[in-house]
Amino acid sequence: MTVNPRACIYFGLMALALMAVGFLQSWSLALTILNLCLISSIMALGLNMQWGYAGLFNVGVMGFAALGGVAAVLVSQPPVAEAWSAGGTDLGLTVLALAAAIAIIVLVRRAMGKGPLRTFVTFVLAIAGYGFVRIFFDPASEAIESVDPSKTGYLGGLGLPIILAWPIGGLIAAGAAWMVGKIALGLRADYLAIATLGISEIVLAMLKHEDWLSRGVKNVTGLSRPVPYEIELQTTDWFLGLTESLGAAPIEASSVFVKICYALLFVAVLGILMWLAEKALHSPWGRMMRAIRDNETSAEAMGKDVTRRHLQIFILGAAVVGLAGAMLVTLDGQFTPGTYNPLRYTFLIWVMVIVGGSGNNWGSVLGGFLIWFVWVEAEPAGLWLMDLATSGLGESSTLRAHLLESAPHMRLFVMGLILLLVLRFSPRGLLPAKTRHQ
Amino acid sequence: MDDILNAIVLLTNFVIVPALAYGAQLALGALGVTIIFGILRFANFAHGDLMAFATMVVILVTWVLQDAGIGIAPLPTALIALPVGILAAIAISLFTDRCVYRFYRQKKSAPVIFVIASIGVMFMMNGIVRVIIGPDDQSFGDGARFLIQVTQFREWTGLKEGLAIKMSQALTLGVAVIAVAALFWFMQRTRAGKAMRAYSDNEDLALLSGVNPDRVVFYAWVIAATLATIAGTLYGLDKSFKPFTYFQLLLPIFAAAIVGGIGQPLGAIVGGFIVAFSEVTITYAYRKFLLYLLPAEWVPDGLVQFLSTDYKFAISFVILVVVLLVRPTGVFRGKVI
Amino acid sequence: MSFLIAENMVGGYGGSDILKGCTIAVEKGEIVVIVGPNGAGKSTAMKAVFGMLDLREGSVRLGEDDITTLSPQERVRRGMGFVPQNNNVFSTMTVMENLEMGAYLREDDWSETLDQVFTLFPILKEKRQQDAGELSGGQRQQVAVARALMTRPQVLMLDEPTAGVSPIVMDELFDRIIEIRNTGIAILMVEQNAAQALAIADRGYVLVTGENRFSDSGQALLENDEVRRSFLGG
Amino acid sequence: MIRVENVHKHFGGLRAVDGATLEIAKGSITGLIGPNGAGKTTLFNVIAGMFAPSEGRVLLDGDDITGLKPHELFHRGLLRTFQIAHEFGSLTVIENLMTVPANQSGERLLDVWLKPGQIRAQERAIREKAEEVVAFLGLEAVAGELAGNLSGGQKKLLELGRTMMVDAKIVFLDEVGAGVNRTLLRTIGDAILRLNQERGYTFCMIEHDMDFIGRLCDPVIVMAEGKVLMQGTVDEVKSDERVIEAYLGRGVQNTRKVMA
Amino acid sequence: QDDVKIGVILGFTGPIESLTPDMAASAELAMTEVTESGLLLGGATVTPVRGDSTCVDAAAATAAAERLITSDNVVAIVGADCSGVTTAIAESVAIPNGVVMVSPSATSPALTTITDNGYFFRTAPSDARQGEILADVAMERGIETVAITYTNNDYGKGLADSFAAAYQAIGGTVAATAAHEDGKADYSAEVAALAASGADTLAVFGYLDQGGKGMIQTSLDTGAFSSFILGDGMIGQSLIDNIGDGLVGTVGTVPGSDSEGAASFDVYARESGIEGDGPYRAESYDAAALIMLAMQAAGSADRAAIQAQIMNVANAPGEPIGPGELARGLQILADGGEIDYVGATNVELTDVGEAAGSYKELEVVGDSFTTIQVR
Ligand SMILES: Nc1ncnc2c1ncn2[C@@H]1O[C@H](COP(=O)(O)OP(=O)(O)OP(=O)(O)O)[C@@H](O)[C@H]1O
Ligand SMILES: Nc1ncnc2c1ncn2[C@@H]1O[C@H](COP(=O)(O)OP(=O)(O)OP(=O)(O)O)[C@@H](O)[C@H]1O
Ligand SMILES: [Mg+2]
Ligand SMILES: [Mg+2]
Repeated sequence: MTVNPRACIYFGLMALALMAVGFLQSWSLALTILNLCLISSIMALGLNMQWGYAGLFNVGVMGFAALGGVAAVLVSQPPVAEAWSAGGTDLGLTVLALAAAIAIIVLVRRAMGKGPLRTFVTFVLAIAGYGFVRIFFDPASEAIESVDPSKTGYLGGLGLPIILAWPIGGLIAAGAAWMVGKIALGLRADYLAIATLGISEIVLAMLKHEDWLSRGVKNVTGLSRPVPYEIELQTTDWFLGLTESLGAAPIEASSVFVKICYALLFVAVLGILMWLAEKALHSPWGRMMRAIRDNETSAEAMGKDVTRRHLQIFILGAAVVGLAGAMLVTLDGQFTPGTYNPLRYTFLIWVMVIVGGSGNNWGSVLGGFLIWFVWVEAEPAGLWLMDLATSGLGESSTLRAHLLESAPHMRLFVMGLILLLVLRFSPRGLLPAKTRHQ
Repeated sequence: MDDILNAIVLLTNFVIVPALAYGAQLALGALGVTIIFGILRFANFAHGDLMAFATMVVILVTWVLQDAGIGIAPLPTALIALPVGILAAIAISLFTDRCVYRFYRQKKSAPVIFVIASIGVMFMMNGIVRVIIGPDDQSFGDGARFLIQVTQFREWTGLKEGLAIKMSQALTLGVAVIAVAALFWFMQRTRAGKAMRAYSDNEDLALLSGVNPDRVVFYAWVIAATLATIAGTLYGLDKSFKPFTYFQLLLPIFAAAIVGGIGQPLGAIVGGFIVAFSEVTITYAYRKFLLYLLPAEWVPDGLVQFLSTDYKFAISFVILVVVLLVRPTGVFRGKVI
Repeated sequence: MSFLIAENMVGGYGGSDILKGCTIAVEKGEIVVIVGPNGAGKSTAMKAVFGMLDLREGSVRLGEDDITTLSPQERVRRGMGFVPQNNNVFSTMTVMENLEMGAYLREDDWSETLDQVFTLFPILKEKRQQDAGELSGGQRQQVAVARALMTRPQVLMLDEPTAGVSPIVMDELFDRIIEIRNTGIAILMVEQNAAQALAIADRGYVLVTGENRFSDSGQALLENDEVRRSFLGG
Repeated sequence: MIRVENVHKHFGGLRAVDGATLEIAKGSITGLIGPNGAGKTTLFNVIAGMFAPSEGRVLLDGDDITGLKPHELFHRGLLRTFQIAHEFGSLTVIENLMTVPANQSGERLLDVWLKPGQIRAQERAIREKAEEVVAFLGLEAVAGELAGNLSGGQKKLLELGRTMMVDAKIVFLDEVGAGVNRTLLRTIGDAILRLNQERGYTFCMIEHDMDFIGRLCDPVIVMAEGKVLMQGTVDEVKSDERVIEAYLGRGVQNTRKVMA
Repeated sequence: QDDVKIGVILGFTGPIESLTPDMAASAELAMTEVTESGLLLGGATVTPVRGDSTCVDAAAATAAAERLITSDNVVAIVGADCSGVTTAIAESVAIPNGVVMVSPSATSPALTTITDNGYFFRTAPSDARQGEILADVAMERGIETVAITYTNNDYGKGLADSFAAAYQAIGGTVAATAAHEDGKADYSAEVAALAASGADTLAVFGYLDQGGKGMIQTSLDTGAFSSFILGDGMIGQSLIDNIGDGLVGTVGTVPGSDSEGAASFDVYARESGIEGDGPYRAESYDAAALIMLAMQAAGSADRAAIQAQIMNVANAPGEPIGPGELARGLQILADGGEIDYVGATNVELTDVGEAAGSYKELEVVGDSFTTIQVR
């Protein structure tokens, strides 16, 4: 692989921008931004696999990110013993009932020949099965949710180290992607888009309303961390010794230290993913994926199993997004279903991929960095711009007051402006996918 | 007999009228999206914010008119302000096209680039609207609010159940029907309409037939902006104006456009009603309805609700997905990006 | 001085030049055929003449006017018609609507032209309510030519009009082209069915790697051994 | 080798293929001709698994292959080209060809990550093969060009080239000749003959150029209005009144037609 | 030190963007008041620095907080608003950096038990109590069956849960419950489902310029419900202005007291163009006031010093200080005296640093909310 000078320049500029934040604002802020840039990059990488490699128009990024996020709760929170004893039996029965219902449906379907009758019977059985499962499920969820609802009211998790939630979050998202893919991948471009959008809304509705599982909108806060707590560091001897020898203030140093720990973890994950992704993209596999994206009919005629390949890449991409979702929840220290909205978790990620240059892994990483950076820094920048623009109006002008008041909304404006500018001057993204033109 | 009438009125009041009105609102929005999609071939994410922008202008003008005491009671004053809003929406649409989209058109960029550009426009318009009128709720409706009111209806008919029809609901429905008919006629029958369809089908070949692309693009934006203004204003009259809600409206609008078959005006209308009716009928609790029709002991204790309203959006999307699986390009064979 | 003349065209698609100074001219009431190997730049030259490609050098003149910088739709207005090689029908519009689009700029009554077109391609009359995208390959080709005929041009440019059409239709098409020529229209055509095409051509060009290799009367080219061997498969 | 039994394919009310029955013998080069819209391409699509037939079945070496997916048929050695070229537009010509061979271990992700050596060796072999094909088709000049930028005829050649990348049993060619320079078409014809004789490929080709058909094909099947009109040698077909009426026309006698 | 910066982190963009400008203005009103008095730390000025919590995006909110704390060097924070982002900021920025946060509006019960090292305070009471009070109000008015709708977040859900539990405990019937999402286009489905339950009264726990308003509007339009019970997020003049007569007889509760405090804050705020009776405005003012008074009591703008003094100035003993009287409070503290800040909401912090909370019972009479009694 050759080094792309353009990439070096952009990444260099990005590093400079983060350093500028470090010097002008604070290092702690720079690291906060960096950490989220890293997570955004991973999410963008996942989406890029689906769109950039295979042309799958997935507008359900949010759903997969949320599924990854819920893994953090399910893995790391301590189990709630009372809830298990209150609803555990019924929940077990629910699982059995569900298994039985599915088994019956499968058996009946096997026994019957293809045709409208089979579809109809399946439909009826599915509805009956739904009713049957709810006989056990309703009391279970009710019992669980009534266990001290303001503090728990859910089953809790496995009480394992939260870092395990990352791969598990990826797996959960992959499982969901498998199901979604089985249903929806037959649809074409924009229809797949609306289907995935819808499915992500469904996932979110479930996370918001199935309180027994995730506490729903009551949120789970105070998740455990894979890195030390600042407060503890501030009273730990070796750390105090360290700060003293460096001549740094312990409070600031502790928050910088924690963020560096996170950053190292994230960089490791991103590094591994990038290695795998780059290898894959520049292999015959990547070539096949591009061929499929270009022309499905023809790829099919050339012996490529398009459906399976689409499913494969859809699952892989979703797993990466799920992984990033779990990482994000870990960093936030809380799982709040209300957070997830398409603007932030789907469109913004799309912007990252496109601005970075779809089809190019490095582009996605760059896009993740740049767009997150702008998203955060647009707020003060908007204020500053507004201040500048209205400085001629005089201190007491009501117009100026009104405009300054609305300055936060300039964030959106600035974001849009930057997006349009990048797109204008580099329509295929900052780092366009290499098309080996001679 | 009374029971049956009561049951019908109940269903009409809580299911049919609201779903019709909501469906018509979605349909008007979806028409605008579908026009841009059909002709310029991209999903315009800025449409919701275009609606917000246009409505904002209408509101500002309405306020001025209201202050001056000009009105057309019982119809809302906003209707007089509508033309100004339409002009403003057209102006800003053409302006963005000029500054943003035209460039990509000339470069023949991929549709997704347009989509992303429209997200950029969406962000910017989002900001502008909030800076000018603020993020708050604004009410600007006046004139008669109801065509039929619940209490009036009960008095007239002597039934236990009431029926309400709002002026804004009736207006929306009427306008939606007229708009789609006019659009259909325009696209299928007029020269300009045919030119637009030709352009959307095969741009190069349209040039070779002498179609002036600038003209087509101009018409497309004029129509889309007009529809956006009408949709936004009627929606604002019925509910209230708030920029954030207009942005949120985008999702069901897109769903409606796509389920109907994107690029198809008639599809947008049908899609709007499918989304609206699925939301309302599936989450409606039929207990009271059944109580009128069945002996009390036959009616189950629960609310007789297929699904909780919590899953309202989920269910409308499930229906969408099912429709798409059965008819992969929407009800009226839509286009593919 | 020819009616349509594109002189010394140099240009391409951004990368290296495809056209390297080729010249093409056609007179009113004349059929000119361009032949050449695949990738020689024949289609590119046609696009350049029609203004769908920016030329770095050279000029295009129609009658007395220099039209080098005019847009394609402006050239249509001036009486030029073109059938491209690919993507030459409106696939989501019906056959009838395709033909109507051909007559888009015409103010006069075009029902007579329509009748002529239908006699030429009877299958199209049968399928006039079907979407052009659902037609067979050869039927599409017929729609494409018919659409261009509907414009009633002064110069008609055809890029491989007979690719994929059956022999009987091809013969009729050539007959028809001769008739059109006889009404005083200039016809410029790229063909791979070169033997048949040159047979009806008044003049022919052999284009190789973006340059004119031979230009002569159709008959002379057909009789030229080198041309036959290298380009006409004979 | 291939047997098509009473195949129907209807689009709405339109009977594109309307009860076609035919057989393609092993080792033959069978021509398929017929007026525009006769249903030739549709029949190809049914055989190659793009469409399920409305009725009827297709047998390959005695196995029922009706309803199999195109990629499954590919693995059974059934290849096809498209009338309207279906290149991979953002891949180069060489890459287009290199994509074709089946069972490349480089197309399995785990191998990509774990067995780079094996893949490199395979790639080298495939690339050599692809370069051979490129040279044969005279596409050297554009080997590194994106296939989407090729000229119409070049795309056609690429379409043919793809079938040469693997060892096929039977190849369906849908108008490879349309838009291809006649001199080159002769060379292509030679190649088809060579593949047929040396490697035992069976071909079935749709073509409108009767000279080309005449040089290569025996037998020739004529379709019209979705049905098989007749089957015979080229000369039989050429002299059949019905075929002349519906397809060939009398243009052969036309005064314009100076060339023999 | 003559310029002190205080952060104001609220959701200026996002779902509650229409509530926040007046909240911020109220907090800044207190700051202006203090600056103009010239008494803080011997003449220091106070400058607000705003940050956008977006209400929902924890990542953006922490970044904004990080900027305020580590770059702008604010000494304390008024905020945040929504419980989710508040927790995120507290846990990953404010507490680690030892910065006091006083939230005017995060009412989730979960915040009571957060491990805050004593750095997190709130001037709004936890929702748990309001539910009980509203249940009593309803029952006393003879309402025995209600349908409930709540905004689908931790605030709405928490309040709805506590109301339902308390209401059923004293013999009421909850006929149906349905959540509503804020900022959506249409609420007919929710209203229709709730109406079918047969209840006449709808309890609405939402926001007055969000879905809550939409629910009431739709209910009245279709004649589904004729009377309403409102949570604190629904109380405000604009609701009546927008909806009109239909609301007459509606009851609700809002944190606060009938002290002259609330009334005088309203008057005082209106002078500066703020509708003082809107949700969380008084709480915002009090939050800012508490921080500055604590600063004065500590005699320094040091972050830790402020934290140590908040409780002291908020609670008795000491001279009671109302809204608009900050100058007097500052003076007393400067002279070495003690104060008990009462403020606009009768501030009294429990030992975990949150408002103990008295509630006003309100009823719509004519075209405004009228206080019936304080509980
Ligand atoms: N997808 C489709 N939908 C509807 N009709 C179709 C479709 N595809 C083909 N047809 C119709 O089926 C008939 C046969 O088409 P087909 O493409 O098989 O013809 P063909 O024999 O290959 O002709 P040609 O020589 O012109 O390529 C035509 O009349 C065409 O209009
Ligand atoms: N859009 C494009 N971008 C870049 N290169 C192109 C493009 N279109 C054609 N080319 C290149 O230009 C050269 C000439 O193409 P052109 O289509 O003019 O050939 P042609 O003579 O018409 O061939 P054919 O007979 O096969 O249609 C080819 O080598 C082709 O690769
Ligand atoms: Mg060509
Ligand atoms: Mg065909």
